[in-house]
Amino acid sequence: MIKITNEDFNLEEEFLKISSKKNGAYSFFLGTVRDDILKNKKKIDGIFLECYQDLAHQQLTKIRNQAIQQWQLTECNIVHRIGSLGLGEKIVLVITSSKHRANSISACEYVIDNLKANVAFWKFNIFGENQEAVEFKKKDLDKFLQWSNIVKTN
Amino acid sequence: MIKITNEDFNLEEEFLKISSKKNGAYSFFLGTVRDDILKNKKKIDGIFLECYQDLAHQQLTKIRNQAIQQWQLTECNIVHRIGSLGLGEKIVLVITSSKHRANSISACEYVIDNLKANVAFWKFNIFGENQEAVEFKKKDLDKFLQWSNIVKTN
Amino acid sequence: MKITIKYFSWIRVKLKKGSEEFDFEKNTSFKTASNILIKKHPYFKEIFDDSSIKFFLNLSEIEDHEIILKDGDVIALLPPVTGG
Amino acid sequence: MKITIKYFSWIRVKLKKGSEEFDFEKNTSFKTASNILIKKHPYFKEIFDDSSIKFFLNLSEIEDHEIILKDGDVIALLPPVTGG
Repeated sequence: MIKITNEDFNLEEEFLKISSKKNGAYSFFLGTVRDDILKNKKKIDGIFLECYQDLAHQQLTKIRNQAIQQWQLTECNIVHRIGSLGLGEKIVLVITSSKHRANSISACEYVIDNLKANVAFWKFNIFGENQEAVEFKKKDLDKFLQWSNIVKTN
Repeated sequence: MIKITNEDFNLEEEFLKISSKKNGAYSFFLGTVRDDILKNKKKIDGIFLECYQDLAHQQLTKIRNQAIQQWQLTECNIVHRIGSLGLGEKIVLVITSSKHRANSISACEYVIDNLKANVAFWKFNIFGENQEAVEFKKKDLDKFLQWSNIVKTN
Repeated sequence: MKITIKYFSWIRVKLKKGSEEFDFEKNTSFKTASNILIKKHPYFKEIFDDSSIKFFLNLSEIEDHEIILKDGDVIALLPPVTGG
Repeated sequence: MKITIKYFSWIRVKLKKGSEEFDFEKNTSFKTASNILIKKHPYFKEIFDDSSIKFFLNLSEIEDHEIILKDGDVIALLPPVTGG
Protein backbone atom coordinates (compact mmCIF):
# COMPACT_ATOMS: atom_id res chain seq x y z
CA MET A 1 0.00 0.00 0.00
CA ILE A 2 1.15 3.49 -0.89
CA LYS A 3 -0.02 6.42 1.23
CA ILE A 4 0.77 10.10 0.70
CA THR A 5 -0.71 11.98 3.61
CA ASN A 6 -0.83 15.16 5.70
CA GLU A 7 -1.31 13.09 8.83
CA ASP A 8 1.15 11.60 11.26
CA PHE A 9 1.33 7.82 11.49
CA ASN A 10 1.96 5.27 14.23
CA LEU A 11 4.60 2.58 13.74
CA GLU A 12 2.71 -0.14 15.60
CA GLU A 13 -0.43 0.54 13.55
CA GLU A 14 1.54 0.50 10.31
CA PHE A 15 3.10 -2.81 11.34
CA LEU A 16 -0.31 -4.34 12.17
CA LYS A 17 -1.54 -3.48 8.66
CA ILE A 18 0.93 -5.91 7.10
CA SER A 19 1.50 -8.27 10.00
CA SER A 20 1.07 -11.91 8.94
CA LYS A 21 2.08 -15.25 10.40
CA LYS A 22 3.70 -16.08 7.07
CA ASN A 23 6.47 -13.58 7.79
CA GLY A 24 9.51 -14.02 9.96
CA ALA A 25 11.07 -10.66 9.14
CA TYR A 26 10.04 -7.01 8.89
CA SER A 27 12.35 -4.13 8.04
CA PHE A 28 11.45 -0.52 8.62
CA PHE A 29 13.10 2.66 7.50
CA LEU A 30 11.83 5.84 9.11
CA GLY A 31 13.01 9.26 7.98
CA THR A 32 12.43 12.22 10.29
CA VAL A 33 12.99 15.98 10.29
CA ARG A 34 16.51 16.52 11.55
CA ASP A 35 17.30 19.60 13.63
CA ASP A 36 19.89 20.54 11.06
CA ILE A 37 22.53 23.21 11.24
CA LEU A 38 23.07 24.71 7.82
CA LYS A 39 26.24 26.21 6.44
CA ASN A 40 25.35 29.71 7.51
CA LYS A 41 24.56 28.53 11.06
CA LYS A 42 20.85 29.21 10.62
CA LYS A 43 18.76 26.51 12.30
CA ILE A 44 15.64 25.34 10.52
CA ASP A 45 12.24 25.67 12.21
CA GLY A 46 10.81 22.77 10.25
CA ILE A 47 10.29 21.64 6.67
CA PHE A 48 7.63 21.88 4.01
CA LEU A 49 7.06 18.91 1.72
CA GLU A 50 5.67 19.39 -1.77
CA CYS A 51 4.52 16.52 -3.94
CA TYR A 52 3.20 15.83 -7.44
CA GLN A 53 0.76 13.34 -6.00
CA ASP A 54 -0.44 11.54 -9.13
CA LEU A 55 3.11 11.01 -10.33
CA ALA A 56 4.56 10.13 -6.92
CA HIS A 57 1.84 7.54 -6.40
CA GLN A 58 2.58 5.98 -9.77
CA GLN A 59 6.36 6.02 -9.13
CA LEU A 60 6.02 4.50 -5.64
CA THR A 61 3.69 1.80 -6.95
CA LYS A 62 6.31 0.81 -9.52
CA ILE A 63 9.11 0.78 -6.92
CA ARG A 64 6.96 -1.27 -4.56
CA ASN A 65 6.19 -3.82 -7.27
CA GLN A 66 9.86 -4.06 -8.25
CA ALA A 67 10.88 -4.65 -4.64
CA ILE A 68 8.18 -7.28 -4.05
CA GLN A 69 9.24 -9.19 -7.16
CA GLN A 70 13.01 -8.88 -6.70
CA TRP A 71 13.05 -9.95 -3.04
CA GLN A 72 9.91 -12.15 -2.88
CA LEU A 73 8.37 -9.84 -0.30
CA THR A 74 5.02 -10.67 1.20
CA GLU A 75 4.30 -6.95 1.54
CA CYS A 76 5.81 -3.51 1.11
CA ASN A 77 4.10 -0.41 2.47
CA ILE A 78 5.28 3.12 1.89
CA VAL A 79 3.94 6.17 3.74
CA HIS A 80 5.15 9.67 2.87
CA ARG A 81 3.95 12.84 4.48
CA ILE A 82 3.39 16.18 2.76
CA GLY A 83 2.85 19.71 4.03
CA SER A 84 4.50 21.41 7.02
CA LEU A 85 6.41 19.28 9.51
CA GLY A 86 8.11 20.31 12.74
CA LEU A 87 11.55 19.23 13.95
CA GLY A 88 11.67 15.55 14.86
CA GLU A 89 8.45 14.70 13.00
CA LYS A 90 8.14 11.62 10.84
CA ILE A 91 8.52 12.15 7.08
CA VAL A 92 8.64 8.75 5.44
CA LEU A 93 8.17 5.12 6.38
CA VAL A 94 9.08 2.05 4.36
CA ILE A 95 8.08 -1.37 5.73
CA THR A 96 8.98 -4.60 3.97
CA SER A 97 8.11 -8.11 5.08
CA SER A 98 9.41 -11.49 4.03
CA LYS A 99 9.96 -15.02 5.28
CA HIS A 100 13.68 -14.51 5.88
CA ARG A 101 15.47 -11.40 7.02
CA ALA A 102 18.01 -10.73 4.26
CA ASN A 103 15.25 -10.09 1.73
CA SER A 104 13.27 -7.62 3.80
CA ILE A 105 16.44 -5.74 4.76
CA SER A 106 17.77 -5.35 1.19
CA ALA A 107 14.36 -4.46 -0.20
CA CYS A 108 13.78 -1.78 2.44
CA GLU A 109 17.08 -0.11 1.62
CA TYR A 110 16.36 -0.31 -2.12
CA VAL A 111 12.95 1.34 -1.74
CA ILE A 112 14.22 4.29 0.30
CA ASP A 113 17.25 4.76 -1.98
CA ASN A 114 15.00 4.77 -5.05
CA LEU A 115 12.47 7.10 -3.42
CA LYS A 116 15.17 9.59 -2.41
CA ALA A 117 16.62 9.75 -5.93
CA ASN A 118 13.54 9.58 -8.11
CA VAL A 119 10.13 10.20 -6.59
CA ALA A 120 8.30 13.52 -7.07
CA PHE A 121 8.71 15.05 -3.61
CA TRP A 122 10.46 18.34 -2.85
CA LYS A 123 11.63 19.52 0.53
CA PHE A 124 11.87 23.11 1.71
CA ASN A 125 13.65 24.24 4.86
CA ILE A 126 11.56 26.65 6.88
CA PHE A 127 13.26 29.64 8.53
CA GLY A 128 10.65 31.77 10.26
CA GLU A 129 8.45 33.06 7.44
CA ASN A 130 10.81 31.91 4.67
CA GLN A 131 11.13 28.64 2.79
CA GLU A 132 14.25 27.57 0.92
CA ALA A 133 14.20 24.65 -1.48
CA VAL A 134 16.56 21.90 -0.30
CA GLU A 135 19.23 21.13 -2.90
CA PHE A 136 19.34 17.76 -4.61
CA LYS A 137 22.13 15.58 -3.20
CA LYS A 138 24.23 13.85 -5.86
CA LYS A 139 25.11 11.34 -3.13
CA ASP A 140 21.48 10.15 -3.23
CA LEU A 141 21.65 9.53 -6.97
CA ASP A 142 24.98 7.71 -6.64
CA LYS A 143 23.60 5.53 -3.86
CA PHE A 144 20.59 4.61 -5.97
CA LEU A 145 22.69 3.82 -9.04
CA GLN A 146 24.62 1.21 -7.05
CA TRP A 147 21.45 -0.92 -7.26
CA SER A 148 21.66 -1.11 -11.05
CA ASN A 149 23.64 -4.36 -10.85
CA ILE A 150 20.84 -5.98 -8.89
CA VAL A 151 17.57 -4.39 -9.97
CA LYS A 152 16.57 -2.99 -13.33
CA THR A 153 16.61 0.63 -12.21
CA ASN A 154 14.67 2.23 -15.04
CA MET B 1 19.40 -0.02 25.87
CA ILE B 2 19.23 -3.79 25.97
CA LYS B 3 16.04 -5.50 27.12
CA ILE B 4 15.44 -9.23 27.52
CA THR B 5 11.81 -9.70 28.44
CA ASN B 6 8.81 -11.99 28.69
CA GLU B 7 6.54 -9.15 27.62
CA ASP B 8 5.37 -8.03 24.22
CA PHE B 9 6.49 -4.61 23.01
CA ASN B 10 4.99 -1.80 20.93
CA LEU B 11 6.94 -0.41 17.98
CA GLU B 12 5.76 3.17 18.42
CA GLU B 13 6.70 3.11 22.12
CA GLU B 14 10.11 1.64 21.34
CA PHE B 15 10.64 4.37 18.73
CA LEU B 16 9.65 7.12 21.20
CA LYS B 17 12.29 5.88 23.65
CA ILE B 18 15.09 6.83 21.26
CA SER B 19 13.39 9.52 19.22
CA SER B 20 15.50 12.67 19.02
CA LYS B 21 15.53 15.73 16.78
CA LYS B 22 19.21 15.07 16.14
CA ASN B 23 18.30 12.05 14.01
CA GLY B 24 17.15 11.97 10.43
CA ALA B 25 17.08 8.19 10.13
CA TYR B 26 15.85 5.18 12.08
CA SER B 27 16.14 1.56 10.96
CA PHE B 28 14.19 -1.25 12.54
CA PHE B 29 14.48 -4.97 12.19
CA LEU B 30 11.65 -6.99 13.65
CA GLY B 31 11.77 -10.78 13.82
CA THR B 32 8.52 -12.68 14.39
CA VAL B 33 7.36 -16.27 14.82
CA ARG B 34 6.79 -17.65 11.35
CA ASP B 35 4.04 -20.16 10.75
CA ASP B 36 6.65 -22.52 9.44
CA ILE B 37 6.15 -25.78 7.64
CA LEU B 38 8.89 -28.18 8.62
CA LYS B 39 10.36 -30.97 6.56
CA ASN B 40 8.02 -33.56 7.93
CA LYS B 41 5.00 -31.32 7.21
CA LYS B 42 4.31 -30.79 10.90
CA LYS B 43 3.20 -27.23 11.61
CA ILE B 44 4.53 -25.58 14.72
CA ASP B 45 2.13 -24.27 17.37
CA GLY B 46 4.60 -21.67 18.57
CA ILE B 47 8.13 -21.39 19.88
CA PHE B 48 9.90 -21.38 23.22
CA LEU B 49 12.89 -19.10 23.70
CA GLU B 50 15.59 -19.94 26.19
CA CYS B 51 18.33 -17.52 27.19
CA TYR B 52 21.45 -17.32 29.31
CA GLN B 53 20.47 -13.88 30.46
CA ASP B 54 23.67 -12.64 32.08
CA LEU B 55 25.72 -13.68 29.07
CA ALA B 56 23.22 -12.50 26.45
CA HIS B 57 23.03 -9.10 28.12
CA GLN B 58 26.81 -8.80 28.10
CA GLN B 59 27.04 -9.95 24.46
CA LEU B 60 24.30 -7.59 23.29
CA THR B 61 25.90 -4.67 25.14
CA LYS B 62 29.15 -5.34 23.29
CA ILE B 63 27.42 -5.60 19.91
CA ARG B 64 25.49 -2.40 20.62
CA ASN B 65 28.68 -0.53 21.52
CA GLN B 66 30.46 -1.82 18.41
CA ALA B 67 27.57 -0.70 16.19
CA ILE B 68 27.34 2.74 17.80
CA GLN B 69 31.06 3.31 17.32
CA GLN B 70 31.37 1.86 13.82
CA TRP B 71 28.41 3.75 12.35
CA GLN B 72 28.32 6.83 14.61
CA LEU B 73 24.84 5.95 15.79
CA THR B 74 23.00 8.24 18.16
CA GLU B 75 21.26 5.20 19.66
CA CYS B 76 20.82 1.46 19.30
CA ASN B 77 18.14 -0.41 21.24
CA ILE B 78 17.73 -4.16 21.24
CA VAL B 79 14.70 -5.98 22.67
CA HIS B 80 14.57 -9.79 22.72
CA ARG B 81 11.75 -11.84 24.13
CA ILE B 82 12.07 -15.10 26.02
CA GLY B 83 9.57 -17.78 27.00
CA SER B 84 6.64 -19.11 25.01
CA LEU B 85 5.50 -17.20 21.92
CA GLY B 86 2.57 -17.87 19.62
CA LEU B 87 2.58 -17.78 15.82
CA GLY B 88 3.05 -14.26 14.47
CA GLU B 89 4.32 -12.87 17.79
CA LYS B 90 7.29 -10.53 17.97
CA ILE B 91 10.61 -12.10 18.95
CA VAL B 92 13.30 -9.48 18.48
CA LEU B 93 13.58 -5.79 17.68
CA VAL B 94 16.67 -3.84 16.71
CA ILE B 95 16.37 -0.06 16.32
CA THR B 96 19.28 2.10 15.22
CA SER B 97 19.27 5.86 14.78
CA SER B 98 21.67 8.21 13.04
CA LYS B 99 21.86 11.52 11.26
CA HIS B 100 21.95 9.96 7.79
CA ARG B 101 20.25 6.82 6.58
CA ALA B 102 23.10 4.64 5.31
CA ASN B 103 24.59 4.35 8.81
CA SER B 104 21.41 3.32 10.58
CA ILE B 105 20.60 0.78 7.86
CA SER B 106 24.01 -0.94 7.88
CA ALA B 107 24.23 -0.93 11.66
CA CYS B 108 20.78 -2.48 12.03
CA GLU B 109 21.68 -5.33 9.70
CA TYR B 110 24.99 -5.86 11.50
CA VAL B 111 23.34 -6.08 14.91
CA ILE B 112 20.75 -8.67 13.87
CA ASP B 113 23.34 -10.71 11.93
CA ASN B 114 25.64 -10.74 14.95
CA LEU B 115 22.82 -11.57 17.35
CA LYS B 116 21.63 -14.48 15.20
CA ALA B 117 25.11 -16.01 15.01
CA ASN B 118 26.49 -15.37 18.49
CA VAL B 119 24.13 -14.37 21.27
CA ALA B 120 23.04 -16.88 23.93
CA PHE B 121 19.44 -17.52 22.86
CA TRP B 122 18.00 -20.89 21.86
CA LYS B 123 14.78 -21.49 20.05
CA PHE B 124 12.51 -24.53 20.37
CA ASN B 125 9.65 -25.33 18.04
CA ILE B 126 6.51 -26.30 19.92
CA PHE B 127 4.36 -29.17 18.60
CA GLY B 128 1.49 -29.75 20.99
CA GLU B 129 3.13 -30.87 24.23
CA ASN B 130 6.56 -31.36 22.64
CA GLN B 131 9.47 -29.00 22.12
CA GLU B 132 12.23 -29.56 19.58
CA ALA B 133 15.42 -27.51 19.63
CA VAL B 134 15.80 -25.52 16.39
CA GLU B 135 19.00 -26.41 14.57
CA PHE B 136 21.74 -23.85 14.14
CA LYS B 137 21.82 -22.46 10.60
CA LYS B 138 25.28 -22.31 9.06
CA LYS B 139 23.85 -19.61 6.78
CA ASP B 140 23.56 -17.35 9.84
CA LEU B 141 27.22 -17.80 10.69
CA ASP B 142 28.28 -17.20 7.08
CA LYS B 143 26.18 -14.05 6.91
CA PHE B 144 27.76 -12.73 10.10
CA LEU B 145 31.29 -13.52 8.93
CA GLN B 146 30.78 -11.30 5.88
CA TRP B 147 31.01 -8.35 8.29
CA SER B 148 34.58 -9.22 9.25
CA ASN B 149 35.93 -6.90 6.54
CA ILE B 150 34.07 -3.97 8.07
CA VAL B 151 33.82 -4.56 11.81
CA LYS B 152 36.19 -6.34 14.15
CA THR B 153 33.95 -9.37 14.68
CA ASN B 154 35.59 -10.85 17.75
CA MET C 1 -6.03 23.44 -27.70
CA LYS C 2 -5.60 23.82 -23.94
CA ILE C 3 -2.44 22.54 -22.26
CA THR C 4 -1.91 22.68 -18.50
CA ILE C 5 1.60 23.21 -17.23
CA LYS C 6 2.35 22.27 -13.61
CA TYR C 7 5.23 23.89 -11.72
CA PHE C 8 7.05 22.32 -8.80
CA SER C 9 9.68 23.30 -6.23
CA TRP C 10 11.75 26.37 -7.11
CA ILE C 11 9.88 26.80 -10.42
CA ARG C 12 6.58 27.07 -8.55
CA VAL C 13 8.17 29.54 -6.13
CA LYS C 14 9.72 31.59 -8.94
CA LEU C 15 6.53 31.73 -11.02
CA LYS C 16 4.41 32.17 -7.86
CA LYS C 17 1.85 29.63 -9.05
CA GLY C 18 1.38 25.86 -9.10
CA SER C 19 0.02 25.56 -12.62
CA GLU C 20 -1.07 27.55 -15.64
CA GLU C 21 -3.15 26.89 -18.73
CA PHE C 22 -1.89 27.80 -22.21
CA ASP C 23 -3.50 27.76 -25.64
CA PHE C 24 -1.57 26.23 -28.53
CA GLU C 25 -2.54 25.43 -32.10
CA LYS C 26 -3.46 21.84 -32.85
CA ASN C 27 -0.54 19.46 -33.49
CA THR C 28 1.97 21.63 -31.67
CA SER C 29 4.97 19.61 -30.51
CA PHE C 30 6.43 19.89 -27.00
CA LYS C 31 9.54 21.51 -28.51
CA THR C 32 7.52 24.10 -30.43
CA ALA C 33 5.39 24.79 -27.38
CA SER C 34 8.46 25.38 -25.22
CA ASN C 35 9.91 27.77 -27.81
CA ILE C 36 6.64 29.69 -27.93
CA LEU C 37 6.64 29.92 -24.12
CA ILE C 38 10.24 31.16 -24.00
CA LYS C 39 9.42 33.90 -26.51
CA LYS C 40 6.29 34.93 -24.63
CA HIS C 41 7.75 34.75 -21.12
CA PRO C 42 11.55 35.06 -20.93
CA TYR C 43 11.62 33.38 -17.49
CA PHE C 44 10.92 30.09 -19.25
CA LYS C 45 14.36 30.23 -20.89
CA GLU C 46 16.17 29.37 -17.65
CA ILE C 47 13.82 26.43 -17.10
CA PHE C 48 13.96 24.90 -20.57
CA ASP C 49 17.74 25.35 -20.66
CA ASP C 50 18.24 23.64 -17.29
CA SER C 51 19.41 20.08 -17.94
CA SER C 52 18.55 19.03 -14.38
CA ILE C 53 14.84 19.59 -14.98
CA LYS C 54 12.69 16.69 -16.13
CA PHE C 55 9.60 17.20 -18.28
CA PHE C 56 6.62 14.91 -17.84
CA LEU C 57 3.62 14.60 -20.12
CA ASN C 58 0.60 13.00 -18.42
CA LEU C 59 2.80 11.23 -15.86
CA SER C 60 5.35 9.88 -18.38
CA GLU C 61 8.77 11.42 -18.78
CA ILE C 62 9.16 13.11 -22.17
CA GLU C 63 11.96 11.35 -24.02
CA ASP C 64 11.36 12.81 -27.50
CA HIS C 65 10.83 16.56 -27.46
CA GLU C 66 9.15 16.32 -30.89
CA ILE C 67 6.16 14.60 -29.32
CA ILE C 68 2.86 16.14 -30.45
CA LEU C 69 0.61 17.56 -27.73
CA LYS C 70 -3.13 16.94 -27.51
CA ASP C 71 -5.93 19.04 -26.08
CA GLY C 72 -6.12 18.53 -22.30
CA ASP C 73 -2.55 17.34 -21.94
CA VAL C 74 -0.77 18.03 -18.65
CA ILE C 75 2.91 18.90 -18.73
CA ALA C 76 4.90 19.00 -15.50
CA LEU C 77 8.24 20.72 -14.95
CA LEU C 78 10.18 18.83 -12.29
CA PRO C 79 13.39 20.02 -10.63
CA PRO C 80 15.54 17.27 -9.06
CA VAL C 81 13.60 15.59 -6.28
CA THR C 82 14.49 15.95 -2.60
CA GLY C 83 11.94 13.89 -0.69
CA GLY C 84 12.25 11.06 1.82
CA MET D 1 35.42 -26.26 46.00
CA LYS D 2 31.95 -25.80 44.55
CA ILE D 3 31.52 -25.28 40.80
CA THR D 4 28.15 -24.62 39.18
CA ILE D 5 27.57 -25.96 35.68
CA LYS D 6 24.75 -24.45 33.66
CA TYR D 7 23.09 -26.41 30.86
CA PHE D 8 21.34 -24.87 27.88
CA SER D 9 19.24 -25.98 24.90
CA TRP D 10 19.45 -29.69 24.07
CA ILE D 11 21.91 -30.28 26.92
CA ARG D 12 19.40 -28.92 29.43
CA VAL D 13 16.69 -31.10 27.85
CA LYS D 14 18.89 -34.18 27.82
CA LEU D 15 20.05 -33.75 31.43
CA LYS D 16 16.55 -32.63 32.49
CA LYS D 17 17.96 -29.77 34.56
CA GLY D 18 19.18 -26.22 34.04
CA SER D 19 22.21 -26.38 36.31
CA GLU D 20 24.07 -28.58 38.76
CA GLU D 21 26.69 -28.08 41.46
CA PHE D 22 29.82 -30.23 41.63
CA ASP D 23 32.62 -30.51 44.16
CA PHE D 24 36.22 -30.53 42.92
CA GLU D 25 39.52 -30.37 44.69
CA LYS D 26 41.26 -27.01 44.89
CA ASN D 27 43.29 -26.02 41.81
CA THR D 28 41.41 -28.37 39.47
CA SER D 29 41.70 -27.24 35.84
CA PHE D 30 38.72 -27.09 33.49
CA LYS D 31 40.22 -30.00 31.53
CA THR D 32 40.66 -32.14 34.61
CA ALA D 33 37.16 -31.27 35.81
CA SER D 34 35.65 -32.30 32.48
CA ASN D 35 37.53 -35.62 32.56
CA ILE D 36 36.29 -36.27 36.08
CA LEU D 37 32.72 -35.51 34.96
CA ILE D 38 32.96 -37.83 31.95
CA LYS D 39 34.17 -40.68 34.19
CA LYS D 40 31.42 -40.04 36.72
CA HIS D 41 28.57 -39.50 34.26
CA PRO D 42 29.10 -41.01 30.80
CA TYR D 43 26.53 -38.64 29.22
CA PHE D 44 29.12 -35.85 29.55
CA LYS D 45 31.29 -37.56 26.94
CA GLU D 46 29.02 -36.57 24.06
CA ILE D 47 29.00 -32.97 25.31
CA PHE D 48 32.73 -32.53 25.86
CA ASP D 49 33.48 -34.25 22.54
CA ASP D 50 31.09 -32.02 20.59
CA SER D 51 33.15 -29.36 18.84
CA SER D 52 30.06 -27.19 18.24
CA ILE D 53 29.62 -26.62 21.98
CA LYS D 54 31.19 -23.56 23.58
CA PHE D 55 32.31 -23.50 27.19
CA PHE D 56 32.04 -20.32 29.21
CA LEU D 57 33.57 -19.61 32.58
CA ASN D 58 31.93 -16.70 34.43
CA LEU D 59 30.65 -15.18 31.15
CA SER D 60 33.96 -15.46 29.25
CA GLU D 61 34.55 -18.13 26.64
CA ILE D 62 37.16 -20.64 27.76
CA GLU D 63 40.07 -20.47 25.34
CA ASP D 64 42.62 -22.47 27.34
CA HIS D 65 41.22 -25.70 28.78
CA GLU D 66 44.08 -25.77 31.34
CA ILE D 67 42.56 -22.80 33.12
CA ILE D 68 42.37 -23.37 36.89
CA LEU D 69 38.90 -23.18 38.45
CA LYS D 70 38.09 -21.32 41.65
CA ASP D 71 35.46 -21.91 44.30
CA GLY D 72 32.12 -20.43 43.18
CA ASP D 73 32.96 -20.45 39.47
CA VAL D 74 30.11 -20.84 37.01
CA ILE D 75 30.69 -22.90 33.89
CA ALA D 76 28.13 -22.84 31.07
CA LEU D 77 27.78 -25.38 28.28
CA LEU D 78 26.40 -23.65 25.20
CA PRO D 79 25.19 -25.40 22.06
CA PRO D 80 25.16 -23.26 18.89
CA VAL D 81 22.76 -20.35 19.37
CA THR D 82 19.47 -20.03 17.49
CA GLY D 83 17.85 -16.81 18.69
CA GLY D 84 16.60 -13.74 16.89
